[in-house]
Parts: sequence; structure tokens; C-alpha cells
Amino acid sequence: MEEQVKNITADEQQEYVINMGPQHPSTHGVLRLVVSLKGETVKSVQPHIGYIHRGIEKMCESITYPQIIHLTDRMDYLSAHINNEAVCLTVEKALQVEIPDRIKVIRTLMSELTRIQSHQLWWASFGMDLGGLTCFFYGLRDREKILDIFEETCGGRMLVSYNCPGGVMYDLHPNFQQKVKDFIKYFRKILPEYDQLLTGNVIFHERSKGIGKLSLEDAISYGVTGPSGRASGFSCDVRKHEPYSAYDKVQFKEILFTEGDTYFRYVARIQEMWESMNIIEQLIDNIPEGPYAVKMKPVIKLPEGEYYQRVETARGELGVYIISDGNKNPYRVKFRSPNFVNLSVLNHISKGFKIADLVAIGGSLDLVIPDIDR
Amino acid sequence: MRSIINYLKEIFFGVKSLLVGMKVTGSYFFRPSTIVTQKYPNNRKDLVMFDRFKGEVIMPHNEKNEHKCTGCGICEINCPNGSIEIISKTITTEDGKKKKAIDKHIYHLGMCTFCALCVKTCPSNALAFGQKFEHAVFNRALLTKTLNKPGSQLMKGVE
Amino acid sequence: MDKIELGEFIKSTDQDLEIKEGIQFVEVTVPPSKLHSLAKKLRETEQTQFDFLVCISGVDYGPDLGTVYHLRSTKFDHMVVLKTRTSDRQNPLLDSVADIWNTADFLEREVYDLLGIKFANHPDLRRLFLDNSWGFPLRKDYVDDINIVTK
Amino acid sequence: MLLNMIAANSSGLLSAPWWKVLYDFSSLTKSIDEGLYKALGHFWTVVTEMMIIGVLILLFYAVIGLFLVYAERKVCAFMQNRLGPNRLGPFGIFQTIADLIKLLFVEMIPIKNADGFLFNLAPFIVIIAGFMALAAIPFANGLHAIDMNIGVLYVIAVSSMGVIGVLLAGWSSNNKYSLIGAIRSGAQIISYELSVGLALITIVIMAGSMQLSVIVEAQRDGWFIFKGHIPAFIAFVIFLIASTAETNRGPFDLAEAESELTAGYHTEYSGIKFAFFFLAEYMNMFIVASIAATVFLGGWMPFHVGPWDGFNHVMDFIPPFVWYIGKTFFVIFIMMWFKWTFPRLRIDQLLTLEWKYLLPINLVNVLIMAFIVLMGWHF
Repeated sequence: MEEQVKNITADEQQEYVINMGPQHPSTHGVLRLVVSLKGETVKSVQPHIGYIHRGIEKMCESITYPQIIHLTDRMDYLSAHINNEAVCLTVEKALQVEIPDRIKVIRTLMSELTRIQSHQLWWASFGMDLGGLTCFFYGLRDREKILDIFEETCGGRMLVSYNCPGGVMYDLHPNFQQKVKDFIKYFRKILPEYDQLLTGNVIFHERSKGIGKLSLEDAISYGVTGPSGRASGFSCDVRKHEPYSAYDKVQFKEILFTEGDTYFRYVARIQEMWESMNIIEQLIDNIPEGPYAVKMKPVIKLPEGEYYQRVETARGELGVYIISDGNKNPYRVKFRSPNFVNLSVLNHISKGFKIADLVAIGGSLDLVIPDIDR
Repeated sequence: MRSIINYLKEIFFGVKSLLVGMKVTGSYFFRPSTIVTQKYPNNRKDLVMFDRFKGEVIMPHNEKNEHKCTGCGICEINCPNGSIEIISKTITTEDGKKKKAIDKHIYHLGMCTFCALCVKTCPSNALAFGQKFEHAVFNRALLTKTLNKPGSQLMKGVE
Repeated sequence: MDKIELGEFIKSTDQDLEIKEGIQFVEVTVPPSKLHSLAKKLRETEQTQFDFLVCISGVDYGPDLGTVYHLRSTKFDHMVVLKTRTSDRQNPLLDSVADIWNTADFLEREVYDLLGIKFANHPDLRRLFLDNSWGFPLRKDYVDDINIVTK
Repeated sequence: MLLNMIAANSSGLLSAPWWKVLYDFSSLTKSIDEGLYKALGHFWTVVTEMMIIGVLILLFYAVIGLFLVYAERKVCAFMQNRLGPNRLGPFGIFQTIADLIKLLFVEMIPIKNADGFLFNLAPFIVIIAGFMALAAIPFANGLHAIDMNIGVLYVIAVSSMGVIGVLLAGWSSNNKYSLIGAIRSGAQIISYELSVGLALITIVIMAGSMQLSVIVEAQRDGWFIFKGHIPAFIAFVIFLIASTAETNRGPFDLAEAESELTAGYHTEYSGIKFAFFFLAEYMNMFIVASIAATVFLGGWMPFHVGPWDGFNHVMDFIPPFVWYIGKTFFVIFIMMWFKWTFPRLRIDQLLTLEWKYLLPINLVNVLIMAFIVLMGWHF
């Protein structure tokens, strides 16, 4: 014990260690960051996670494939639909089921709506992290409109559980097209307001420009995907590189920046909302006719083998890796969750910045804690 | 000289961007018609949920107190959380045959994750989703519900 | 490079490797002793440039414990799967690739936490989600009568 | 005695029209003062008057504090597309009273290893600083607890005393977040004190006096913000920014910084002690707003335009207290508008703003103002 005390260097003695979390307003959940400070400057950040580790991967080993879907809702609850889709795509790939166009288009539309609502909530909470409380309410107000669309078609607001292997649970609601069109019209008018309130603001520029720079090499090496990675110039959009569902039929551009600081991670997400609206507008008028689900066997058994499917959630690349031994339960399911990987870069990019910047950087990485813990 | 001009420019554009932001909040302040708040418990009467809303699992009964549940147990197998338990009994039908029928269809609302697998897979469409969403109770035992009403019977023609 | 070329290329670097063309990717099975050198080679060779470690999955194969590495090249957009396994269940030890890809730091800690596979030369190998006293839940022989309810 | 002093200051109004006499509190205070003097003698008169004023200020403090909390919640709600408090009473006006009652009954959690004496003392220092500043503010013609000839200086000195309470609170809480918050607050208030002072000096140069009643009287034919050309307006804007920072509000609420430091220096406080900090924040806002109203917008003085006698007469019909409250609330509304629009600054940017922008502009501004006054170019 005494020797340990002696080993502490003079530099370490001056460190001021604070615990951010598990209950802290800016960690958006039960993330605990042990932050070593010198004055107000961050020396190191050690994430301590596992406060809501539910063992989803273990649970998946004892349930059937359709039952896995409702668990994936609860990983990244903001892109619940995209997580569902990832599992369904893996199962369909394994069974080599041909999916009709209508299902593909429905899934794409829903994914893009999910992406917009996720980015809206991110914008809301990011504004709040920086102290602009009004952003929070504007973001939630607009998100509510998408959740209403979800509720009408899927029955759930956030945890939709809308996908099932071979299609979707229900057909689109008759009001769906009109409501989505109304929303796009509304949101095209509202989104510039977001820019006026936060993006153009001089205080926001000061707070975000040059903060938490992540170079392209580091982004690839740390595996930072999603808008956070693309802000550093890492072209990692799975929708472009390995199109699934109806993404090969729509035109959209991958938002890429090279600066990789908090400001450009922010701008990348705002731009993605515009792109998502473009994708929706291309598809909403041409939803093909057809069945909304392919008839599957009552008990789905995957042939023996290993299957890997990547999808682009609102936060990055979600990988679903299923090892099947031919039973109705998977042998092993692994989710490559984007948040978990993005969190690992936090220590690297927040060194040397102030504690207020740590909050901004954490906000700009857009972490969802249940997805980290799984 | 240039640095002074830049300095003044910086101040000018900074203040301008702040005023643009204030315009947004100010315009909402003077337009109370844009308020989106719902006065929730007061608007219970005209609060209508969407018909697909997943409030709770119910078993629709007709006016003769009949339901469609045959007690096959597919919902119980499909439920990922074990929130459905079926207790069946053996009854004698009118023509003297012994038949399995449902005694109690127990539903644990507290464990339900609303994945819709039970409703979706039910072969006789006996289950549906109810619109009720105010589930708060003081005792956890109250969340365990029996879905078939007392004295109810299987609807004619449903196998 | 497409799947066949990639398989042949990797085969040409080391004849001992067991290469299988899977349904989606080339699957390379490496012995634990060669894992680190192969990973470094794949990362640095001009023709492959696997600079993005997508994910590390620890798998309990019954008698063996193993890890699966999904690698991707951001330049050529091709993927390869590395598999390695060790039969030592008491004290499984593999080489860490954290010095090649930084993201392996967290991913290997996760594997260590849930499967108990130790990684040599890992900078900071601690439990991530669970307590030190907890078992390794993703192993197939893990028993927990309190938290796991089976019908 | 005290009241008498005030009465003496405004005795020149005796020949004024009836409404001016009606709206003038000096005759009322004078008659109370004389009555007490006859009945009680010198010593007891002073004691009684001090007690009356103390109770009045206490009541005023509570009422204004509660109302401002309500107003803030309503204003921010409307800016955020919400309704705000709407359940208790019409438009929810009793909400803050209910909150206060709740705070009174909340358990006060003792903090382990906290410095108990300082921990309990801190909220009182914050509150007392607010009380003392309130004494010097002229609410209406003759409604003035004490009219010092160095009123402006006194207000600046006293209102910066609150930072001692904040520092004590942060230090004695034995909480790392609180300490960071307190240190931030110290650095912030000490820097912004400078800008507040210089912005007020700009006007003191124009008025030629530091006595608040004289400053108000000098704005009889037009408020200083209009009389003083551009420098007075710049001084007003700087005063607004600096005083927002000094009250730990709006984009400068680094000492509390909810998303960084949970609640900053008052993280560990609960119950009525927390309510003290909470009320003190709103009271400080009221005080700086009323100084801004008094010095820049003419205090209780109605809106007068030099030669337009008819217009001035109409304006005189509105009681001075209404003018004063209206102006104060206008300034408070602007401060709330700041808070609910902007993101928070970082501590180094906060100091940059002060030392690189506000201070140089302010010094140049004072110089220009002095030049204008010397040349007699002001209205």
C-alpha cells in the first residue's frame, strides 16, 4: 500500500479526477466517464460501461430468429427499425429468400424516417449539451411528427418491431404516403431554422470548430463509422458501398468532409437529414404494389453456416454476425454496434481540451448507451 | 489597420448571427398558435389512439361472451419473454367428445415487450391489441391479467 | 480483388493457412501463433490493405474457444474473415492486434469480458461490462441459476 | 431620518400639478417620518423606520422572486413552443408558490465532510448581497430606502458581494463539481465587474453625478440611452451582456453549467437553502435590470421628448412606479431571451469575450463619451 502511494508522480498528484456519470445530464444514459483533469483540461477519459448490460447476445442464443428482432429494438433504440432490418436481412440472406420490391421500398422509407428522427433527437440533445435548451424542444417537437407516422403504421412509436423475416408486420397505413409528404414539406421549412438557431451562431462556432479533431487515419484505425467517421473523410456509408434494400435504386450523395472536428460532425448529420429527405421523396410516390411479406415457414431454421450483414444505422455501421448450427436458435449472434466502437475514440480525441469540450465531443459522437452495453 | 477591420467585422457578424438566432425564438414567442403542448389528462376524452397502436394484448369477445381462443399454445411458444401462460382444461362437447379447451389465458403485462408475435401468429386471430395505454398500477400483481372473461366460451365454428 | 483472387493471394503468402471460400467472404483459419504476423501482413501489404477492422467476435465452439476477425479494406472494398481458435479453455491466450488497429483495444476487451479469452500484449486488458468476480457468460458451459430463466 | 433625507431631495416639486403630487411618494414618507418623530423621538424613529423598510423589502423580495420564476418559466415555454405551468390557478400563476411550499418541506440533506458552518452561511451571503443592493434603488419618485450620493458605486460594490457566497458554497460542499463551478464563477464575476463598472461610468460622465436620484432627474427631458448618441447605446448593450454574465445567467451560466457540472456550486444544496440560491439568481437579475432601467432608461421617469409638452403630459399620467417596473421587466425579458436562445460559452471564451472585446470597446466608448460631453454634443 505504501509503495503504491510513493509511485504516484508529481504530475499525477495534481490530477483532479471526477466521475461523469452514471447519472449525469450530458451522458445521455448510464455512461460513466472517469475524467482526469489538470485545472479544467482533460488529461484522460476512461469510459466505464456495463450499467445496462443485458446480455442480448446471450439471450439471442436461446430464442428463435423472429424473437431476436424485438431485442434489437432495445439496443440502439433510436434506430430501432434499422436494427430490425439488419437481423431480417441476415436471415433472408441465409435462407436465400427473394424479397419483393414493395418490401424493400417500405424498409428503405422506414429506415430513412428513422434516420431523420434519430438525427433530430441528436440535434436536440447536442444543443442541450452546449447549453441551448431551446434546441431540445424544437428537436423533440419535430421528431414527434415522425413518431406519429410510425405509430400509425407500426403500432409502436420508438420500439417499432416492424420487421419480420420475409417482410414487414403490417401493410403501410393508407395515410402513410400523405403524412410523409406533409412531414417532408414541413421539415424542409423547419430545418433552416435549426441552422439559424445553432449552426450559424457565433458561440456555437467557437464551441465546436477545431474541437476534438479526428484524422482520417485515426478514424479508420479506430473504426469510427457513421456521420462521425464521414466528417473525417472516411467513406464508410454502407448504403453506398454495399447497397441493401432499395438503396441501389435511389440517388443520394455520401456526405464527406475532411476536417473531422465537432463542427463537421454536426454539419454531416444536418446534411444527412437533407439527403434522407431526398431519398424519401424519390421513393414515396413510387411504392410498388405487391405483398408486404413473403410467406415464411412457421419455424425458421437457418442452414448451417456463418452470415454477416452490414447496415448503416443513424450512428454508423451495424454488423450482424450469426453462426447457425442448423437449429431454430442461433449458435452465436454478435452485433458489431457502432456506438461501442465510436466510444473507444473518445479518449483519443478529447485529450487536451476543456471539460466543456468533452461534453461537446461526447455529444457530437452521438452515443446511445444501450447500444454500447447491449 | 486590416486587423482592426477584421476585428470589427468579427464583432459585426458575430452580433448578426446572434440576432438571427434571437429572431427564431422571438418569433415563436409572439406566435402562441404554434404551441404543441397537449394538456394530457384533461384531453382524455378526445384523445384517440391510432387503431394499430400496441397498448396491451386483449382477447376480443363478442356480445355472447364468446372468444376465438382454442388454447393451442402457439402464442405461448412464440412469446420471447414468457409473458403468456395458457392453462387448459378438458371439456366434453355436446356430442360427447372430450376436447381440450382454454381455462385461463394469463397475460403478464409487466413482462410484455409488444413485439406483436403472439397476435401475428395466432392461427384463429383470437388476440388483438387494445388501445388502452394507462397501465400504471400500485401493485405489480395487478399487471397479471386473465384475458378470457369468466364464463366465456369458444366461438362456434372456430377450430 | 474479388473473392477467389484474394484467397489465392493469401494462400501464396503462407502455404499452411487453411482457406475456405465462404458464402460471403474468404475465410482464413490461422493458428494462434501466426495470427499477429498474418494480420500485420494483411494490413501492410500493398495489394490487400485491410486497414479497417470491422469487428472481433469471440465464439465458443464447444471444445475450443475462438475469435473471428472481419477485416475490410477501405481502398479496395474487399473483406476477409480471419478465424483462430485455441483448445485451452482454462487459460486461453491469443495475440492482441491492438497495435495494428486501435479499435481492437475495446473489441478485445469485450471478448475478454464475455468469453474469458486473454490477449497477450493488450495495453489495458480489464473487464468491460461485468465485475471481476463474474463468470464468462458467452461460454456455452456458463451456468447462472439466478439470472437465466429457462422455461 | 432616512425618509426625511429622501423628502428633502424632491422638495422642489411642491408647485407641480396634482397628479405629480399624487404620484410623489416624498410627501407621504415625509408625513410618516414627522409623525413618528413626534411620537417616539430620534432613536426609536430610526429603529422603527429601519424595521418598516426591512419588512417591506423582504416582502418585495419574495413577491418579485416568485413572480420572476413564474415569468421565466412562461417566457421560456413560449419560446420553446410549450405552454409552461398551466395547472395551478389560472395560467398556472400559483405554480411557484406551490414550488416554494414544496421546497420548504424538502429534507435538508447533511453533507458528509462538508464544512458545516460555511455551507450554511453561503446562501445567506448570497441573499444579503441582494438585499443590500435593493436598498439603493429608486422605485418611484421618493420611494427610495436610502439615497446615497455614491449610489452607483454602492450598487456595484454590493452586488459583487454575492460571489463570496458562491465561492463559499462551492468550496464547502466537498464536491468536485461544486468546486469547479465556484472557481469558474469567481473568475467570471471578477472579470465582468470591470465591464459593468465602465459601462455605468459612461453614463456617470454624462449625468455628472453618482447619486441615483440625480441620474433619474437628469433624464427628465429624455432618457440617457437616447440622449447619449451611440456611446450610450453601446454602453447599454455592454451593460446587458456583462450583467447577464455577472448574474450567472443565460449563455454565461458556467458556474451552474447543467450539462457539464450537474448543478455547479449548488449541487449539494437542498430544500430551503437551495431555494435561497434559486431566488437570489432571480433577484440579482431584477437588481441589474433595475439598475439598467434607472441609469439608461430613465428609472421611474416617464418617456419625455424635449419640446412636446402635450405628449409629455400624457406620459405623466402613467404612475412612475409602473414606468419603473415596465422598464425593468423589459430588460429582464431581453435577458431571458438571451438565455433561451444561445448555447453556453466555454470558460476561456468567456474571458476572451471580456478582455478582448468588451473591455477595449468599453474604454474607447468612455473616451468618446467624455469627448461628447466636453463638446456639449449630447441632447
